[in-house]
Amino acid sequence: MVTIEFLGPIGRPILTMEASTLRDVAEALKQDAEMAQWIDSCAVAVNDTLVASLDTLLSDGDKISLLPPVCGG
Amino acid sequence: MVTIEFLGPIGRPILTMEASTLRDVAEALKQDAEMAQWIDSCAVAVNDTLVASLDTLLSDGDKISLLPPVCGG
Amino acid sequence: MLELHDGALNVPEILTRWYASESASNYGAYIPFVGTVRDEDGIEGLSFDVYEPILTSWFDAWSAKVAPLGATLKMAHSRGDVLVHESSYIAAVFSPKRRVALETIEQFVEDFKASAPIWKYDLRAGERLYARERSTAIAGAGLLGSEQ
Amino acid sequence: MLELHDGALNVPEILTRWYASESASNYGAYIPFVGTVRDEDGIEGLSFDVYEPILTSWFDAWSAKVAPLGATLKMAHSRGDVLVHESSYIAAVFSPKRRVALETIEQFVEDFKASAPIWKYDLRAGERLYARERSTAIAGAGLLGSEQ
Repeated sequence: MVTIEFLGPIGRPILTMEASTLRDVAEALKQDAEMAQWIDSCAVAVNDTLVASLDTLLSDGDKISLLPPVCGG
Repeated sequence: MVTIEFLGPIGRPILTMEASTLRDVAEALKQDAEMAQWIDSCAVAVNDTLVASLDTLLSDGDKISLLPPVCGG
Repeated sequence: MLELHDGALNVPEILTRWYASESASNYGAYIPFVGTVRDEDGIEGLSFDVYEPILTSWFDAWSAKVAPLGATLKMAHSRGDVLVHESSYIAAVFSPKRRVALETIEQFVEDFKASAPIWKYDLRAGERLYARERSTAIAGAGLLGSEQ
Repeated sequence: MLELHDGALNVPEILTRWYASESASNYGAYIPFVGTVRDEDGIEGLSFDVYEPILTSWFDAWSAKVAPLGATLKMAHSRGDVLVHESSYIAAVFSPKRRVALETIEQFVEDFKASAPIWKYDLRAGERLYARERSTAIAGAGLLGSEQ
């Protein structure tokens, strides 16, 4: 099981699912109508490190974070 | 009569002389051995405005200032 | 040093404390950038969410990047509500010479705007509204929607 | 606003006073640059001569130049002796947005270094020695020696 957290304005509770790569997470979230508006603008971190490949391997207990567009300052 | 003041490290007292243009001041200071080390590195102001021509006309009471290389901060 | 504060920043306290903390470090230049909430479009203020783990690693990476230049970075940011004319952000650089400090503060502030995991909301009539049109997608965003 | 102080600057007092003075002006960015005397080459400190009339007109010209950008400048500088680890110079810009502030502080500080009528001396063993090799001739220097 991995956990998926939705940061900032996405405002969804943490999700847990079975996934062996980030591609599995992508497939699941694409079926989620509520996520459609966010998916193309979010960066993704695994265990608090930003990642750049859908082939990123996931292990039991990993934390995936979705980071929508930012505006600090 | 105009007055000539030597700013910062030049460390000379104010000079007064007759001069109708800045060229007259230049001629006088070039004869002054003590000024030789400064003359090529000084900017010149007339009445506290920097000037760029030796043909600058001078009037009675004008103040000419010599500004050696600067280093504020 | 990275510090997060609930609500508006006490700018005099922070600028003074940072200055004092480096007073014996032989830095020749200290440049703080102070960001203050502007009164515009009728907002009452702004509100911020901060994701601290990634903000900390972003800040630590910047500190490591400027260390070979002899520079030190500090940053403070607000969490929660900050009203108009209050300050929510201070970034600062100390360095031996001015050129490094001037170049670093610009790059650090610009990358902060583009990358730091902080989300901004307008406060209007008691509501907290995500400032989406003023926000920037982080480099690499869209991975989950890509056909990669 | 341009202010000259005898001896070292009280940096916390100045940064705080300037911040407070513009707290209702709706500026989004405040960037002070603080210059501090470094302990190097065995100096005890630095000493400064300032020629105020031309410094004032230089500062006023800069203020007029940045006014159309909505920016405001402030500057403080020491006269006389400033010991190592004390500060002698603060330049600051306030502007509505960050880009103008970041670009202005850099250009203002660099032009200050090249043009402001201030002379620096090393303090060593009670002597005041003109720092000629670190000084810059003002643009247009050498007029009196030219064959123009």
